Amino acid sequence: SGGSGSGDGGGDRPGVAGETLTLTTTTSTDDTGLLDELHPPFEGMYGVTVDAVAQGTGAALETARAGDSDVVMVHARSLEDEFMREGLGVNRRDLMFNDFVVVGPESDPAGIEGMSSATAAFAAIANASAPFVSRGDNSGTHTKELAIWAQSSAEPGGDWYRETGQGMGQVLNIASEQGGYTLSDRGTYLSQRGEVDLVILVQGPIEGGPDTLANPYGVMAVNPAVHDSVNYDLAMAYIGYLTSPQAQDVISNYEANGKQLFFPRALSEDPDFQQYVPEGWSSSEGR
Amino acid sequence: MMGPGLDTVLLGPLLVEFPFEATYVRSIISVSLYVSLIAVALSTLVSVPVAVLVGLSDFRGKGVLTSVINTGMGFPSVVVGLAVLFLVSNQGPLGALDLVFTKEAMVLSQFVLATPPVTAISLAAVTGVDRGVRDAAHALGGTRVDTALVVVKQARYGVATAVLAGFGRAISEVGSVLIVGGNIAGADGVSKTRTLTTAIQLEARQGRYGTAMVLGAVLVGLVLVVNAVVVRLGGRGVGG
Amino acid sequence: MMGPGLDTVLLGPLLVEFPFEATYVRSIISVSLYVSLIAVALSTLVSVPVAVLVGLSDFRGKGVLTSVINTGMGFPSVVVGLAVLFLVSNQGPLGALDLVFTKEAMVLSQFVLATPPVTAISLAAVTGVDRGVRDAAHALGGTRVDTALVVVKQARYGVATAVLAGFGRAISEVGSVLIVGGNIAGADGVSKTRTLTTAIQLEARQGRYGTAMVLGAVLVGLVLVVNAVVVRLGGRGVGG
Amino acid sequence: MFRLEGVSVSSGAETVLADVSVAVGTGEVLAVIGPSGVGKTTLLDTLALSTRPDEGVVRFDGTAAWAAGRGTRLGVRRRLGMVFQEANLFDASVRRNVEYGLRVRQSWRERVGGAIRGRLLSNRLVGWLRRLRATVGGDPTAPDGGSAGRSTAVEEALGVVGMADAADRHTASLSGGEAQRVAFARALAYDPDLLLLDEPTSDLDPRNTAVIEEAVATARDSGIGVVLATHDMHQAERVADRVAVLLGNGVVERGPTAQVFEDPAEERTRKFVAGELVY
Amino acid sequence: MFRLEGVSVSSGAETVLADVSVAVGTGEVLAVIGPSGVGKTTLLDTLALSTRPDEGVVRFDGTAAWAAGRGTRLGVRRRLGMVFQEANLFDASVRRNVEYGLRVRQSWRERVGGAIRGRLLSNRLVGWLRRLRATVGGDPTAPDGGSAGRSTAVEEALGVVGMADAADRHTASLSGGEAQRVAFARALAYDPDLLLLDEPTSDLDPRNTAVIEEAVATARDSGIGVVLATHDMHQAERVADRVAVLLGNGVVERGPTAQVFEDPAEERTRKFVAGELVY
Ligand SMILES: Nc1ncnc2c1ncn2[C@@H]1O[C@H](COP(=O)(O)OP(=O)(O)OP(=O)(O)O)[C@@H](O)[C@H]1O
Ligand SMILES: Nc1ncnc2c1ncn2[C@@H]1O[C@H](COP(=O)(O)OP(=O)(O)OP(=O)(O)O)[C@@H](O)[C@H]1O
Ligand SMILES: [Mg+2]
Ligand SMILES: [Mg+2]
Repeated sequence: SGGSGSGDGGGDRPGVAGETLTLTTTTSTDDTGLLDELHPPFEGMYGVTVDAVAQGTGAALETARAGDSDVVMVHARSLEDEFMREGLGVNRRDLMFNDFVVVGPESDPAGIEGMSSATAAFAAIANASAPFVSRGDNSGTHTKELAIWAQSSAEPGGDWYRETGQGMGQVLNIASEQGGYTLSDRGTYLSQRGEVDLVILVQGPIEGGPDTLANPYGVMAVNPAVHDSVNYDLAMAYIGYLTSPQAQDVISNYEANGKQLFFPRALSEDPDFQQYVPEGWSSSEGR
Repeated sequence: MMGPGLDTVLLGPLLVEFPFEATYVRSIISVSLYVSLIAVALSTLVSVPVAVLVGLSDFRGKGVLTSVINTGMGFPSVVVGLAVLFLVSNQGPLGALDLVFTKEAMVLSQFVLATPPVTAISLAAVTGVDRGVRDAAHALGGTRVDTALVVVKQARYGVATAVLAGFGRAISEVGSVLIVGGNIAGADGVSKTRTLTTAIQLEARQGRYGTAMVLGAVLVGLVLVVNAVVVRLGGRGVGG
Repeated sequence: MMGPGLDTVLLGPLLVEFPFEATYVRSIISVSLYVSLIAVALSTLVSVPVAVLVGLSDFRGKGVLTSVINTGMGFPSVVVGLAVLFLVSNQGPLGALDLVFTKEAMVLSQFVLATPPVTAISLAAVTGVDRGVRDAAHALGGTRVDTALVVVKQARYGVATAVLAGFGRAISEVGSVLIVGGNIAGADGVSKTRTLTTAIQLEARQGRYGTAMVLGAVLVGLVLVVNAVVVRLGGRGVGG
Repeated sequence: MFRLEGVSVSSGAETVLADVSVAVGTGEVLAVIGPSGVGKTTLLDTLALSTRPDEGVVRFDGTAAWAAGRGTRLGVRRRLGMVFQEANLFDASVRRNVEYGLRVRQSWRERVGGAIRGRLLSNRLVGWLRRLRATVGGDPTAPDGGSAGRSTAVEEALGVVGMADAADRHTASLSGGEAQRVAFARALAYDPDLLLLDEPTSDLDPRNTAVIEEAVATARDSGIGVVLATHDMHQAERVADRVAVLLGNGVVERGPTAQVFEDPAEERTRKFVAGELVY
Repeated sequence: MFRLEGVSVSSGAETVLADVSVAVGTGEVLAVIGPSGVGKTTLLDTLALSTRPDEGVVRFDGTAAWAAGRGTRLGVRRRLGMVFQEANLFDASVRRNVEYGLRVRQSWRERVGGAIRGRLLSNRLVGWLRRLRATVGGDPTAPDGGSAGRSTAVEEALGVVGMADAADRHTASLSGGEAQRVAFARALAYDPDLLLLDEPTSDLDPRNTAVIEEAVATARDSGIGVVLATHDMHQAERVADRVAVLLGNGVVERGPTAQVFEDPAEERTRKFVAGELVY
């Protein structure tokens, strides 16, 4: 394909040993500790180092856009698609998924417990003018939240709707302190369950909830044709590793507080797969 | 986060079309100034007397105390934020006052952060005041307060720098205000506890570096104005 | 994030069982100290001469320059981080040096943050030095450098406070090092660009407030030690 | 009557004064003479309650100052005027310096009022306030008490030392002698009961020295006690009623001026006065 | 030969010196007398190249100092010793103060070496370095050049003013007269060609005054030029070869000492010397 052989080290070196792969990812991915399980086998395999930089979704993509990282792992499908469309990414692969849950105070003033539709739950919260704490930061979670509001009959706004512009952990804290609802990824909620007075009121697909609450993670290499300084070969090797049975096993075995956090997706029977194709190329040459 | 402005295309790192409504920016500025100015005013009220007291007396352990005050200049803001959060959170000792995620809690944490630098720098300034002038203020019939006032006046340039350093620390700080304030803005774009720094951080996390820089420029401009006013007032004070 | 330590039950805000391996904490401390000390050393090398130069001369616009220096004390760290990021990023002017997400980039941003307070506070200290002493240093045959050395020596307490304020700012700062350093630690728990502050922020983000506070205590202890050493050295210097 | 009784003062390991007693009454000038570094300044500082003696009593009209409370000592200090060996002027205008003693003797109410009238308010605002005061029942033409009295005394004290024209100058711009004269005016302005003068004419030419000496004589005649530390033997002869000679760690000789200079009991005194003493 | 030629100096709006010319040769003492605030200190500052005159030339051995480069002026300043009206001592030990002039005249290499030997290195380390130097070919017993010479000169200068015992004291603990004597030693230590003395004995008793005056005479006899600003007419008579009288904005009278004091051309001079001049 178009960018082969333009990796950082060039082709004249015997191997990749000693090289560094820079990964930008979202804080929620890094915070779970999954990467610390995933990376050692890969690093051992090639004698390389993976530098994982946890940023906001937007910043992670922005860093990759500037060519300061070699590979990106995020969970914001619309932004990922845009990144690919602009020709900045190569070889986007579905990696894994978990799900979102709607959490709120045990007293549940809006009465949404057990609802099977997130949109209905949001509408009920809006109707009751019960406090709702929004990430407000264009993260994957925030994007999802806005999508749900858009589908629901209600308009977010007014005194009860608070934008915090913070990470998930902080938002859970604020919701807990203010007796409000929020949309959270399951992993962060589970790891913080002990410290906040919040319970799951609407489940995600993992526990039988609606598919709208699914949270898929993707991984993309930065296009070496745009930034010739990126370590493309190693990025591709990394993506290959992540989507291999070995890494997918690591993902399905990874638990926090006795709960599985992520569900592998790369080895499904119908793998989702996007490839960047330079403009003007015929689609048959894409692979 | 503000409806229409949001999707404005960024033209480049600094060549952005300003994507906010004026109310949003105005309300953020006013929260920033409110919190920082009140916190620094309180810090000054505490720090300058403490600096004078410590600076003018000799006692065992003065060196240790000075080290402790200086150490305060290195308090990590996140830790201060957490400590204040424990204090004001529902279960904390001040829980009943309902201060979590309010401007008042932010004032408290900024106060804790600004006080050490204001004290330490004032202390250095006060220590530099000529001993003879102190003696004169005392011997000519001054009370301890009179002497302290003379000393502060002699050290006014250093004390003003101390206050400005405290103000700089308070208004530029993001770690603690984020934690205790929560960076909350209403859906209508009116800031409740969002400051310029937390707004900048929010933009930066989203990779909207251009707008972050614009807000940063606003912040720096604001600080410049406050500094110019203080230097102006200080300059006038020299004659008196 | 270190495997086994992770699930350690937090007993309370400060009564935590320490959940880190010693290597992890040691490597974080060493990155923190490396970055802050080098940055402050560089700041001092730049700031003190500038402060002396500005402080000892009279020129039009000195007030404005002073205001600008003071304003630097209010630079928001996130903005400084972004600015440095633009500089060192792949496409930036220093892109060829490959500094993104390295300790060197962190030193650069800390340098930018520490320099204004060190300069402003040194300037205040130098300005307070008795005019007669300056004249003596000059009239007795000193070069400009000799005079500057005498002035700095007279103002040593203030200058030491300036350096400590810069160090405090550098080591407690989180916004810019996070952006330019990336808070990177290897899967083996060895920090590459993770500092105490970014580690604290990481813990706080995950709600592990207890461990955040423990790391905060380590940081404060470290600052205290550095301060005590400086005060000690400064104290010894008085006699000479 | 102001006195030191058996006072010992040390600085660091060194004993400066050992078992020193001196007394000065109202309307009397006591000169303290002695070589450089003997302890004249230390003695004056002890009288001014700036230095606390290791032993002995500092007594003012019968009250032991250090045994009494802080308030009593403040009261004592308020009866003192001091001119330091170095001018020790405040970094402010000459007027602010000379006002200082008067200002700190006013109540906070008077001081704030004076400050506002003097500095912050424009004339228009003052006029407005006057009218307001008149409306609520006061007399709008009444003088401003404190502030006006203050400025008269300040002008007078500056007039004595020939510095009346310099009231608005900043002290940093004064020559050595000018600074010394302002320091003298500062100590005089609030009409103290005891004047402590540490080499008050060391930087002055003959004419200005004479002016200061006249002022001292006038003060003495109006019942003020004066302690004058000086190395100028002629000056001591001219203005002092009594002389105390400090040598070593204490007073080796004391008595009426004429006696000490013309017929000293100690050979060392004679040598010192003649400039022959090698110590 | 050092001279001011038609020098005018103003500070702020005020003219302090207008069209003043004075000269002092080697081996000559010039006394500058005049009332408080007339401009004696300003004149000395101008000679010391600390104040740049608005008009006129400051000439050293024919070279106009302000027309020449910075390096030339540094060279000139290195030939000067100055005692200020206020002691202006550095906040350090007496020794460091008196060393200053010598230190700044050494090369950086010597200075760093001296500092290391004097302060940072323990004796053990010095011994070790000596042995090292011996091994690489030097002479281990050779004296340390700069540092040793420095300390001898310092001790000598302090000895002249009777302060040799005080070398290790900090200047903050000195009495007024002690500080003045150290300042004199500081100006003397590096053997200047021109000594500028601004009221150098104002805080000294007769005996110490005599010591300083003797030192001035000795300096003069060894070919050093001296400018002495003083308000002490007797001192001027005792030590000066020539006298310049400053009144108003300039020199109203100059000449050999005896002539100025005994037969002044100006009535004002006579009055000033007698302490009668009211200006
Ligand atoms: N920075 C300044 N600004 C304004 N006026 C000044 C400044 N420095 C000195 N002067 C004025 O210049 C004049 C001369 O001062 P100078 O110190 O030379 O006098 P002097 O002859 O040394 O007097 P003295 O015997 O009192 O020391 C004085 O009137 C003084 O007030
Ligand atoms: N802080 C101090 N530490 C140590 N010694 C001190 C201190 N202050 C004063 N001294 C010493 O005390 C002695 C007396 O000092 P003092 O100033 O009283 O002398 P003085 O008689 O006023 O001398 P002069 O005529 O020189 O002003 C001096 O030897 C001085 O060095
Ligand atoms: Mg004295
Ligand atoms: Mg003078």
